[in-house]
Amino acid sequence: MISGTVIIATEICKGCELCIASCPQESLGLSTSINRKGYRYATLLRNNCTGCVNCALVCPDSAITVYREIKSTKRQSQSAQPTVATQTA
Amino acid sequence: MISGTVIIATEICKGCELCIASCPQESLGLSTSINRKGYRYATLLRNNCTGCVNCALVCPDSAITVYREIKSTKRQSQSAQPTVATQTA
Amino acid sequence: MSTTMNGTMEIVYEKPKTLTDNPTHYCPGCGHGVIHRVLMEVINEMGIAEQTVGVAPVGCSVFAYNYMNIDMQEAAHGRASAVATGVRRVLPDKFVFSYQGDGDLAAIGTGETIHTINRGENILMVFVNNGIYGMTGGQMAPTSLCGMITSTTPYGRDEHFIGHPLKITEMIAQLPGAYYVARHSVHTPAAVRKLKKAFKASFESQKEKKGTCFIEVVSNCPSGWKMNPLEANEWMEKNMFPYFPPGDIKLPATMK
Amino acid sequence: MSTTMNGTMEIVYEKPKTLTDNPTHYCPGCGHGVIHRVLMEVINEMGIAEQTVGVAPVGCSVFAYNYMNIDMQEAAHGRASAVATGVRRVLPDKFVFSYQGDGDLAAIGTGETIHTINRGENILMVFVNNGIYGMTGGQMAPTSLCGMITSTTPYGRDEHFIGHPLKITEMIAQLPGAYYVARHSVHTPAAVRKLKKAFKASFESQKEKKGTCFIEVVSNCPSGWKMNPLEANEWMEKNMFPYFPPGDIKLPATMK
Amino acid sequence: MVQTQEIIIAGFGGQGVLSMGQIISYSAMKEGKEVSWMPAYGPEMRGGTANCIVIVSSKKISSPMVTTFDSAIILNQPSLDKFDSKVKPGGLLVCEQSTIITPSTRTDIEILTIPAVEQAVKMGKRQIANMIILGAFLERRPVVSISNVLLALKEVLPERHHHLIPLNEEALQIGQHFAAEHLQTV
Amino acid sequence: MVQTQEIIIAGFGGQGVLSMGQIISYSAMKEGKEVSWMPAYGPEMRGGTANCIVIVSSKKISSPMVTTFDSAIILNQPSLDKFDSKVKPGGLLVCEQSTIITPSTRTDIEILTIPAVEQAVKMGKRQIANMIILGAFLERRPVVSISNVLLALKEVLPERHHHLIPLNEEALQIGQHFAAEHLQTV
Amino acid sequence: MSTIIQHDENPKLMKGNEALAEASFRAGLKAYFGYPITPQSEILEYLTEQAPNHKDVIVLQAESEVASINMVYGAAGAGVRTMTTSSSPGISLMQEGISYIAAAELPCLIVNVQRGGPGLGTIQPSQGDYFQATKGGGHGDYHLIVLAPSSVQEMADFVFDGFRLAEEYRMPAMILSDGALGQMMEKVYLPKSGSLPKQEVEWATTGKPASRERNYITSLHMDPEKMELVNLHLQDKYRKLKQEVRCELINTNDADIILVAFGLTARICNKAMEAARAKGINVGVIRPITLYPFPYEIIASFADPMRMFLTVEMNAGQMVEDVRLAVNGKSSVYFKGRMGGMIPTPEEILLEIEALTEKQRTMSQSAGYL
Amino acid sequence: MSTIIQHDENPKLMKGNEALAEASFRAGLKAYFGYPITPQSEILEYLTEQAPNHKDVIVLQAESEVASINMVYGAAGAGVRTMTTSSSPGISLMQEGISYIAAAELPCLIVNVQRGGPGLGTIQPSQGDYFQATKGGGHGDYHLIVLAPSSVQEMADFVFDGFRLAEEYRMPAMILSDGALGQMMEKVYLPKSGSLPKQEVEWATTGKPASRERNYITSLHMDPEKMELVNLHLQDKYRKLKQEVRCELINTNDADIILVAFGLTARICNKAMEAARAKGINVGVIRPITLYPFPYEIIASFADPMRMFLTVEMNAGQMVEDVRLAVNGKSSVYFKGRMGGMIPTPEEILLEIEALTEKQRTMSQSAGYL
Ligand SMILES: Cc1ncc(C[n+]2csc(CCOP(=O)(O)OP(=O)(O)O)c2C)c(N)n1
Ligand SMILES: Cc1ncc(C[n+]2csc(CCOP(=O)(O)OP(=O)(O)O)c2C)c(N)n1
Ligand code: SF4
Ligand code: SF4
Ligand code: SF4
Ligand code: SF4
Ligand code: SF4
Ligand code: SF4
Ligand SMILES: [Mg+2]
Ligand SMILES: [Mg+2]
Repeated sequence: MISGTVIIATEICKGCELCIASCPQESLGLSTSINRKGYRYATLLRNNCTGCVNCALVCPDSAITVYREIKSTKRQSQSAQPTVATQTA
Repeated sequence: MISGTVIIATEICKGCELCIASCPQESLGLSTSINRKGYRYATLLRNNCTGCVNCALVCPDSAITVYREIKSTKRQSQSAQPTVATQTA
Repeated sequence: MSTTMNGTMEIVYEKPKTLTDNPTHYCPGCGHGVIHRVLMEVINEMGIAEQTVGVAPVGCSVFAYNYMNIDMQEAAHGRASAVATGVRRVLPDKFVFSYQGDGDLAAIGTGETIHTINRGENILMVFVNNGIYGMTGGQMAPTSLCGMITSTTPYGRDEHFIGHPLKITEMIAQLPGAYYVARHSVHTPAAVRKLKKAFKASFESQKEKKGTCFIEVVSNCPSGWKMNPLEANEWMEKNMFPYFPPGDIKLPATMK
Repeated sequence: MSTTMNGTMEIVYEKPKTLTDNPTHYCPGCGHGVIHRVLMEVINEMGIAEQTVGVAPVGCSVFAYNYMNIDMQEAAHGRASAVATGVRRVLPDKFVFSYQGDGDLAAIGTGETIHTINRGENILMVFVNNGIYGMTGGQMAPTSLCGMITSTTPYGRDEHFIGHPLKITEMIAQLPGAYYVARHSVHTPAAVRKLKKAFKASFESQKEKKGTCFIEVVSNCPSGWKMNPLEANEWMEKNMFPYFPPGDIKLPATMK
Repeated sequence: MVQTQEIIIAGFGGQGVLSMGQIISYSAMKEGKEVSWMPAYGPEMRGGTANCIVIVSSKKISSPMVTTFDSAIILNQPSLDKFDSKVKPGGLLVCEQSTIITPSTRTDIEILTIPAVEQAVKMGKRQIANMIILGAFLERRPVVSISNVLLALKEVLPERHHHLIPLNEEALQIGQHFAAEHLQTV
Repeated sequence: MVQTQEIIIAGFGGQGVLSMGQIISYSAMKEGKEVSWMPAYGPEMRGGTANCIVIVSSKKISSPMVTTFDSAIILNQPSLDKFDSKVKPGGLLVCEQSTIITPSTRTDIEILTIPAVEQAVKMGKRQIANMIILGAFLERRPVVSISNVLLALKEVLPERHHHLIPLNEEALQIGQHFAAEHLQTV
Repeated sequence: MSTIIQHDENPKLMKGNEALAEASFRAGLKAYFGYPITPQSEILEYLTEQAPNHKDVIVLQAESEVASINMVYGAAGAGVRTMTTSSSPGISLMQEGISYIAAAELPCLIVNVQRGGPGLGTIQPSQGDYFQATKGGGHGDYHLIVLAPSSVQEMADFVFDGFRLAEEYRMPAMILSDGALGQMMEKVYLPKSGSLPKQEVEWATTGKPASRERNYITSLHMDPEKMELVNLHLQDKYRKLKQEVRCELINTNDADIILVAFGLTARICNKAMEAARAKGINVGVIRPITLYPFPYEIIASFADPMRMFLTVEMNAGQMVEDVRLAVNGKSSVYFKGRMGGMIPTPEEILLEIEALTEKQRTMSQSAGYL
Repeated sequence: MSTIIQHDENPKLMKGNEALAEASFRAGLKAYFGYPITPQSEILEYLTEQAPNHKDVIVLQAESEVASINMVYGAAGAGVRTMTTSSSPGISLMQEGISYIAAAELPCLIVNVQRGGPGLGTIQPSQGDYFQATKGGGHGDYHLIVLAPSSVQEMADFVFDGFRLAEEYRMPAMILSDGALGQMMEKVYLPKSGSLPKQEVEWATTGKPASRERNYITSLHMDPEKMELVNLHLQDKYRKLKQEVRCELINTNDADIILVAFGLTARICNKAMEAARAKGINVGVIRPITLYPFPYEIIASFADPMRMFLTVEMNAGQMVEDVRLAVNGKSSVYFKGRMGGMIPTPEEILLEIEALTEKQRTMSQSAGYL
């Protein structure tokens, strides 16, 4: 399985949950805390993100950046985790 | 053949000739003289009018009144001529 | 006048009393006059003159109220159907019609036309399509044919520059609010008779609150087309009819 | 941001640089944001940002120019397509799009919409149909469904009183000036991908001066519908799609 | 002294009423005079009538629209009905004969009735009637010279119509003759 | 002397911000005072924020829109960011605790931070939080009496909701308590 | 001249827009046509909400303001009490229709809940459409009766006055309000139903009985002589309308400085006046209630070289021209305005007043030197 | 301030509408959008007729005036010289669009060939849209530069002036003409092409290069503080615009009676003045050429208790208010108007002058008694 991750701009996110519903991996959920706008924001709950981009496609606020592991030419699956997970834009 | 006639309001007529073109009997033509508006007006040229109403139907100025001989119950064709032919409205 | 007649003759056709005696200001041979008369004949014959309110447009027929011997309102350019909506809604049991040219109904009034019909306003809309702005001196109308020379398309309407003639009648026929939609003409006695039936059917359906009846009349504009009336009618048959073919466009089951 | 990343990861999706960094004023979950982004992605990917002029409407997307990082004009309510016509005609070789809501495009702007397309203006018209007037607080739009409760149809839209929802897209598809007409949505990743293709095809055809491309996007208005975004999308699929089915409505041969 | 002629020219569309006015105006402009030409416009023209007001003056012209006239050139009955009373006492009324059913009964103006259509038909070109009328008018009110009218025609007409100029000249002269004769007979 | 309270109430839509203002206004009207209630309207509300300005006075009210306030009742962070500086020196700021991330740092005003949501959840009805806040506010600025608020509720609420009035009363009292305690602890 | 309106005994707390809407039902409205626009959408919303209780009233959302005003034309021509409402940009779109209605002499009520312009502007309160309302934003010489409410109470009451005047003079009336008055809630004693008698509409198009000539509603008169007569008739009517002038005078008699303001701004001026009087400055307020007909004579009667006028408006200076025309050079006239949706504060008006007082003092001193 | 225009050596005989149309080509028009209406349709007709000779110019018949003005908005926003033309009812329909254009600071030229109103009215000449043009028929505080031609020559020349001013001040300009000026033929020396330099349009939306921030054209500013700043900026511009005031003075210095009139009416006043002077009455004429900015100061400089002003207009009295504002009570101001498409005659103006002279005589006599 390709391994990926997302970075969500938590201060941009409005907590609409559309990304959460669209994630085939059920990787996303709402934060328990709120951002300055008062919204609980989307956040990566699990490490099973495949970088499928679904969440980013449906995000109305362009709050999601998606990363995917670079496939070597031989298409070896490396499962290195990125050093960041959720970060404020 | 049913016999009829028409009375054309010569001062209303604008000489458009639409009635003339629509008369199956070719009964109508334009006058040689003009009315006060300056138009040569439509006039009954021959006595073969059947009272078919065609001319009146296409007249844009509602200038034509059509008369037809009253058919007796036995539908005898009487060819009495009306006393008027063309008259100013 | 009939009193001067020989007793053996009877009037088989005369101007309906729903037309006033005012001579029209229309050019010789102009279809507006026939359409006015046919409309007024139907209202006369149905005996509904006392219950009818008409709405005149801005266009050559702007003075319709001078000729139609019924209560009428003169609307702003393009707004006849909005005005008719106002009348219709507050006089729900009267007969209401609007009467508009192609510039009025299909250019400046497009929005009102579509929404009036979409609401299914229970009115008769008479749409006189002569492919030109008659009143203002022969400018291009939305329905001017491709290649047609008008005072604002002196080299012919160029559809690449300004688009094709608009078949608004076919467009509005799609709307659920349109109950009965047909295209007619008045260039022959037979055509006149058909139009009369269409008007009558429209008012009949209005009694039953069926929705909008929309009757396009493809008509001439001898002055704007720079032809004599007979040439104009011929040109119309030859050029307008292929693009705007007369016939029923939306015929309710009850009328079939 | 990617510089902070572990070297083994690459960005596979990020906000296009044709979007500014201004946070949108849209309600959570509102489709406008997605549609903006998809449009800007296409412009970004096609590398035409420098040659594109957009026209924003009056409606919730009135501030589109705050988010789209390209030259834009903000039009009066309903007139985006007239404004786009003005731009298009004087900048014949640029890319021009208009972006309008259903109230803007299909109510007050009906006339401009139809005539712009009838002229075949070589532009992309983006039509966001959320079945309501979002900006002004949830009043009935021409596309509000029968029975739909809005702030001006508090007992549900009554088609007998106010007419049926207007399928303007099907109407305008009839016009010769309409080159490519399709209905899309943005409620799933797949739908978003399709919409992106449609926008791309539209701009491609604009290069070749093919005429008007008209893309309706059936969208949500969580606030106006008084639902949360997920409910709204579900409601949309269940209620809007049967009446406004996504799909191609007029597909030029070259796109088949 | 300021010399001003205020002229109404009226008839049907197609009779050359508007161009008659333009010819006068153009010639007068060429003569260095002030001119204004004002047509009746819009739906007034429905029913085929046409008219224009021409003012020729040695001084700046104030209003191009006046309601009474020094001269009237009338080419049909409705126009006569409308403008007969608008000719100033002592003014001139030129009528085309064949189009008039009920002539003017005024006695305080000069009236010229010209069989222009008849003459034009004789000349083989019905459309030239307006030039005959014009000739007659200019005979009585020489606001511009005939030679300048001819020069004007040359400038205004497209090259391909220049062969018609002699015909126009003839028509103008016929009109002048009628007017001159008429003067003698009155 | 004229007594006037100019109050801003701000938060998200759905928190009962506007109705809180209406309850104050209605009660004040019933007490014979002059009142005005002015909501922020239109697209300002996009993004879910809502606010209203309430003025209660013993005299006619001139402008319903004021830009600085005697009191601010704040139910979310964006509203605090916006209105913190608009409270007049010596004024009152009432905040809902759980919605505030960065509290006000002003020292020239009285600040009350009420855990209204927490209390409301405890009471089993999250929506009642606004009444807790209102109770706290009225404890410190008794522009209307609690008993009149309850009477107002009876008139304003439809019959079928009257059973909620005791709950509202309880909420108001909880709010009053918090405010009173707070006063002692400060 | 005020219409004799009976009011409910108990006040309600209502938005200006809602009070106006409810009052229109009570005033016997028969047909409403309108299009949503902030800050007046509550009117249409209230009317649709309440429509089931008023089965004889048509409440129709039109496709645009252009359609609305022309539907009003149709309904008014059919002889019923009819109204449309909008806010600034929407009212601009109605200008052609309004000119037609005025020319065709149809009574109706138009409400403008003004917002900040020009263009799309803001949705905040403004008085930027004074010229449009009073001088004629449409083409040709016509006028509307223009009433300027300054409270929710007047938002309700002026519906009655507007309809009564419109029908009496057969011309359109306008309520020139603003976003603040429309949106704010205040105490209002609603006018009772039935206090406005039904109009005579023998001219209306309702179907021509054999017993009378046909009625027609038009504004077209191809013959300019005829059109001039129509205009003279209208001007005559406007002259008669002067008897309906309404104006509120507060503390004007001893005033050295008179504030002139309408609508919401007048309330703010009242407060500034009180503050000024508290400081010993003799300030009065004139509040024109009818902006057309404008109270020229009343204002003129206070004009005097020793007095100053300060006109305060939420615009760049519009009514101030009418104030200048009224005083005709006999007093100096100053202006204080806020724009684009900003509301002036009593404090800033007080500052202006103090500056004028200073000026007056210097002037009278220099007069002393003579 | 007049634009330095070079003219053809030889005059042409042209209709005002045609001269204006031809001049617009010569002034570098790039896009025209319009809709037919009498008495201005010749403009669109002339432009379409000549379009093949001007391949770089767009001449598009719009579906309505509303569409026209919004197309102009689009084209102006894209930085090109653009124009629309119409007559009174059509101009009313443009009011919303005009307010937007003014607020968005877009240069363009709008021509109103006025006809008699209100309503559908007549198609005869009128000056009934003075208020609309100068005070703002649309919503909010904005202004147009308004130029009033009085001859076919000026119909042509003012196209150049209009574009130049519009572009210099980034605001819409209007040529306020009338049916007579549009329809009549007169001698005209057409302005030569190329005398109007191309505008700088760094603000235009033509596609954003990477080198600059995006341009956007808007009139929306949700924040009223911001919208007020926009308004203050506009007002500032209008104040600067005063330097462009233009006005024709004829025999004013020794005049006991000054006629004030614009456009066609001013010509008629000149004739009346001549007739009056022939009778020994000292009459002068002031013809405001820019109606906005209005020549208040110039008129004020002639105000004096011994002098009378007579304003003559083809309306019910509109510019006369500005004349009154200018003289500010220092002279008495009278008005003579014709309406609905009627043109005043020099004779009737002379009668008014004589009546005023009589009044002056009695006044100075009674002054003698003191
Ligand atoms: C707002 C406005 N714009 C333009 C006009 C000018 N105008 C009068 S009638 C007309 C068009 C007439 O054409 P059409 O509707 O086809 O009617 P027809 O004369 O051909 O019967 C126009 C553009 C007007 N009166 N009002
Ligand atoms: C002339 C005019 N009329 C009305 C309005 C008020 N208005 C602003 S947006 C809007 C409708 C918005 O609905 P829609 O076009 O569907 O866009 P949405 O907000 O739903 O995206 C209206 C009626 C206006 N600004 N201008
Ligand atoms: S990229 Fe795909 S898998 Fe990863 S969070 Fe987004 S939707 Fe889920
Ligand atoms: S879709 Fe975007 S805005 Fe919505 S919750 Fe996910 S990240 Fe936040
Ligand atoms: S009634 Fe028939 S036959 Fe008689 S003239 Fe008319 S068309 Fe001819
Ligand atoms: S159709 Fe009528 S108007 Fe035409 S020529 Fe015949 S009678 Fe005359
Ligand atoms: S211009 Fe055309 S439409 Fe108008 S009356 Fe003449 S022929 Fe008929
Ligand atoms: S109101 Fe509706 S359309 Fe507007 S931003 Fe909110 S959800 Fe989107
Ligand atoms: Mg037509
Ligand atoms: Mg919408």
